[in-house]
Amino acid sequence: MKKLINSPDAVIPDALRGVAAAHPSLHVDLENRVISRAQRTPGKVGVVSGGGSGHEPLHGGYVGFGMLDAAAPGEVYTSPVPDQILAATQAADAGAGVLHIVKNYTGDVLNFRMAAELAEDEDIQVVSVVTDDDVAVEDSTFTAGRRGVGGTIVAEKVAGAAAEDGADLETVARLATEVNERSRSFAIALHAGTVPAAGKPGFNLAENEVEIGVGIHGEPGRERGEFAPVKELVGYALDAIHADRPISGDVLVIMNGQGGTPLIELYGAFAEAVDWLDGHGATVARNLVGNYITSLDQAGFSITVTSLTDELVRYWDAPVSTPALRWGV
Amino acid sequence: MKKLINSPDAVIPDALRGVAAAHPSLHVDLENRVISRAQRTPGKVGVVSGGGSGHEPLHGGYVGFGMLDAAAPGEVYTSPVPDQILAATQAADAGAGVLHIVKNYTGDVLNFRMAAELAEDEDIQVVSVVTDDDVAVEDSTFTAGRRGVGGTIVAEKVAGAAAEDGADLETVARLATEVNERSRSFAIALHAGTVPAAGKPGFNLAENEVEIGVGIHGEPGRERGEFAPVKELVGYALDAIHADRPISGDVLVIMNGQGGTPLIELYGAFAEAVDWLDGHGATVARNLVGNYITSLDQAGFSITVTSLTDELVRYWDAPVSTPALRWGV
Amino acid sequence: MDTATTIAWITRAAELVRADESRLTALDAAIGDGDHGANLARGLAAAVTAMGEKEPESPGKALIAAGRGLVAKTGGASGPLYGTGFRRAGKELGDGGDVGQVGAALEAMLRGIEELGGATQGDKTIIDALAPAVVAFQEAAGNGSDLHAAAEAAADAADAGLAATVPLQARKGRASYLGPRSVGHEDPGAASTALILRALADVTAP
Amino acid sequence: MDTATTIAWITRAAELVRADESRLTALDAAIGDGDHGANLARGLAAAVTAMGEKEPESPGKALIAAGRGLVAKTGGASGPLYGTGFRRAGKELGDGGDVGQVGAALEAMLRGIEELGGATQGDKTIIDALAPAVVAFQEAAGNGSDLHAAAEAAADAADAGLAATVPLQARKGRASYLGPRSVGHEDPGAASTALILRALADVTAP
Ligand SMILES: Nc1ncnc2c1ncn2[C@@H]1O[C@H](COP(=O)(O)OP(=O)(O)O)[C@@H](O)[C@H]1O
Ligand SMILES: Nc1ncnc2c1ncn2[C@@H]1O[C@H](COP(=O)(O)OP(=O)(O)O)[C@@H](O)[C@H]1O
Ligand SMILES: [Mg+2]
Ligand SMILES: [Mg+2]
Ligand SMILES: [Mg+2]
Ligand SMILES: [Mg+2]
Repeated sequence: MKKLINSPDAVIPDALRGVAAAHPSLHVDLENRVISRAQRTPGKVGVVSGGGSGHEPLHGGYVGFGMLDAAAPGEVYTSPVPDQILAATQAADAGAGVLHIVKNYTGDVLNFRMAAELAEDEDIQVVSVVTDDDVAVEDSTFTAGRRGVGGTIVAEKVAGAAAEDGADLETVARLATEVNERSRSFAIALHAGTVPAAGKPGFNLAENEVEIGVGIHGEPGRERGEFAPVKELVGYALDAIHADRPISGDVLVIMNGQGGTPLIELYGAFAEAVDWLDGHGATVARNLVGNYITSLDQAGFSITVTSLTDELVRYWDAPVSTPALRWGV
Repeated sequence: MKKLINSPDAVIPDALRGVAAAHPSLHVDLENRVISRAQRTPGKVGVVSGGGSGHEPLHGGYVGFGMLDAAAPGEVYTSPVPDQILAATQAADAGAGVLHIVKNYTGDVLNFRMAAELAEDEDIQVVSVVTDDDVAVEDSTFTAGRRGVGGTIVAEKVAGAAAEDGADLETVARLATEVNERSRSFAIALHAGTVPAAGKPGFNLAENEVEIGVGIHGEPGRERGEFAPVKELVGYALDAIHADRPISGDVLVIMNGQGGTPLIELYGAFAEAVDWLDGHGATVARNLVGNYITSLDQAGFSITVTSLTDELVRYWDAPVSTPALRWGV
Repeated sequence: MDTATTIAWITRAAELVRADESRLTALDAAIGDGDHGANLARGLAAAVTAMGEKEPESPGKALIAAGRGLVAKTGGASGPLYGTGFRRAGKELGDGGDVGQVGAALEAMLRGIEELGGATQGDKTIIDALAPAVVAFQEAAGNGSDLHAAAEAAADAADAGLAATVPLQARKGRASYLGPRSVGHEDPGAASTALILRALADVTAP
Repeated sequence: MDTATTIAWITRAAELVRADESRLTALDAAIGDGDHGANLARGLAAAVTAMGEKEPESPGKALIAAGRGLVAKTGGASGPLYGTGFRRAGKELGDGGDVGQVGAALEAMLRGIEELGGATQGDKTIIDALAPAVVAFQEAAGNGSDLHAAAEAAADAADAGLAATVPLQARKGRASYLGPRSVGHEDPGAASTALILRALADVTAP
């Protein structure tokens, strides 16, 4: 599998050089591998996220006014390390404490936990919110728990807006938690992405197979299913979400591409989602259609549904200026 | 090849339904297949583009304040038809004439020419600017001429900003022409995209091959070359551009993905482009890194270099609010 | 040539193109963008519909309606070219007439396509099938052939013209981007032209 | 166990993991995300570097440095787990000592990993190799074995523990997402634990 890279080892540093050159409003610490805002707002709660790379624009693409203060990108599909998360936390700290938004994977959770301990040693107050919105995985004592996926973007946007607004750490954390509780996601893959170091697709699907409930690292979810028209695939995903937390009222929908699906297909998938939601009496009050949390060049979609409140809408609509999300400024 | 679609015939109408649902600020005429702004500004020059689908966000994603007034999306990789372009022209007409920005492909040129004649019958003044920035094709009397590719985005942005500013049709057309003259592009593909109706990749490359100078429909350009590190591929592309029109001074660079290349790889490619340009004494004054003119799920990149003037920078920086480009508002 | 025969011609052309859609697409995939079969099948279906919408008063009106249908639905390079060609042919054909007038209509089609597309023989396009077909048709007509015999001659000449596109390097249309790599393939537009002329021979058979 | 042996242990573990990197990665690709080999190879290389940076004063300090290197560079789930495990072992080991004290250090390692990760035996993780290894080591030490013999016993028990992960359904880590589909594969973390214990046996051989 050909990749547009210099070598598997160089993927992250090369990309970080590119991010630094492309976005003058960001500061990129190449040594520690941290993307942060070039300017800090004294007294503002810092919002930090991070995780394995390969999900771009998540998280580095969400650093900027109204959203994250810093992001710690790990190796491809591998969580960042504590020192790196500490450096991101320090870059985000402006005296009012720092929120860690952590996707629920054992590696991320453990590395962020160690980083939080290190940060406390440096007198930075840290609160962590773990996102786990992927309904494909049964949340039970028999698994590592649900995975954090697309809902994380909403948590980052809402928490970032609240922090920008001057909310305190407790409030910002409360909002991120609330978003997570109100968000559910489900993904289906048509074919696997390729990790540069592996050099071949992470799993193999036959011409008539799809991976139902796939994770953002190509982890399997529920089952291999039969390939079907997009209307049915989207219906399956929304049924799964609805069964877990009934969908009603005003919702935010993210029709997300996994990196290798053409935008024209995502719009078609979004049309089907809107039809399904209309049929279930829900209203798509806000939406994103595009590649927002990817799995390298994996083909497929994920859909995230967040049940909105007036407060969440207000924070969602608040100005944001990051490489990947930008409005109101 | 699995696609996230209902059927090959339904790709365009399904996507248009999705666009309509996703973007309340746009009006989608499903019957005529036209995407236009929901609101018209009386007395403003209209700016219209269009072409085959499969290149999203081009062109529909560039409809909105500060850029296009309407877009006419054809079938996948097939130019729109005259009646459709006429409908887009009528939707864009606010009494000050309409600019057609046409990528140089025989089909697009002929269909837009017929549409312009139909528009004139309806007393709408139309001026056409044909973009042809792809240096992979020799511009000669022995070909249909250079293809219009990434420079078209810059022409649409600049012309749209000038039109928003109240410039007259002649001025808007002059600016689009100037952008085209100052823009050059070159693309390399790692593997082909798949047209839904065809169901299989448009061309086949061996594990060690790349298509050098590929067009946005997977058309071959110069040669099949050997796969190489991104630094060399980017260098090849910039050498080709530089040989055609020496690069110097302040430039706008679009490091564009063809739809199936992970964003993290595009940032790495952009880093190499910046290095190359630094080494040649040019300054990257503005940039875009991402998927802006795609070829469905094709893997690879294209790079567009526009030599800037103060006037062009001003129009580039002017506020824009479209699904795919948004700043300043 | 009467109205019924004219409608039958286009209907038959639509059938032949639909039957060979995947061959045309494969030719276009080799040196173009792989949509010629789908484009023209869609366009000719629209042409047939356009002729059916209101009973055409004359053979000329039938062809003009067909041309409008082609322009309106084909897209791509071939839509405006064939559409313009048929409209020009229709204007020339008017109320129909003998084999000589059909020859003049075919020549008008050729001129229309040449003017719009700017291609000349040898550029590896529609013209390479259509130009020799028009010559053969007119020669046969001049020698006293009936409509069917002249159409057969034209269709054979178009087939030969198509075959002759194989060694050519394209200078117009998408295939021209290939430069020397366009050599060794039949031109898809020339192939569809050959089908359109074969359709005329089919429907004029006694 | 002296400082030199401790350093040799980690160095040998790094060698073994590097040599088996692709096997570990393949195991992780089957039921995880395919990075365990790369993660741990990177992490143990960093552990070796960390121990080399300033001459450790004691076996305990060496292991603490190794743990810090692992935490700093491994990433993933295994980095914090192994890193914490080695740091705890180092604290327990202190200035080194006899086979009993090494046994206590290994037990501290086990407890550290259990506390941080929350896994217990049977969850298809590192614990499934490490827990029986600690038992075997302590049993051997109790029976008067020397360090090498105890380490051999531990390594053999880890291998057995690894083999016993095959029929298990994962309840922790990424493999747990697979549910029943995680059955039938060796756990990658248990496999790397077996290598780490084999390294101890290797470097303590007379
Ligand atoms: N300038 C031209 N003059 C005549 N025929 C042309 C010209 N350009 C292209 N063609 C014909 O059009 C055919 C391709 O048609 P089609 O595939 O439908 O359109 P597109 O190239 O836009 O995809 C070519 O095979 C060629 O015969
Ligand atoms: N909670 C846990 N306790 C103990 N070991 C665990 C736990 N979670 C995962 N592991 C171990 O970690 C291994 C995977 O490590 P690695 O691939 O490096 O990390 P990641 O899963 O983050 O990619 C698993 O095979 C398992 O043995
Ligand atoms: Mg991992
Ligand atoms: Mg085409
Ligand atoms: Mg074509
Ligand atoms: Mg792993």
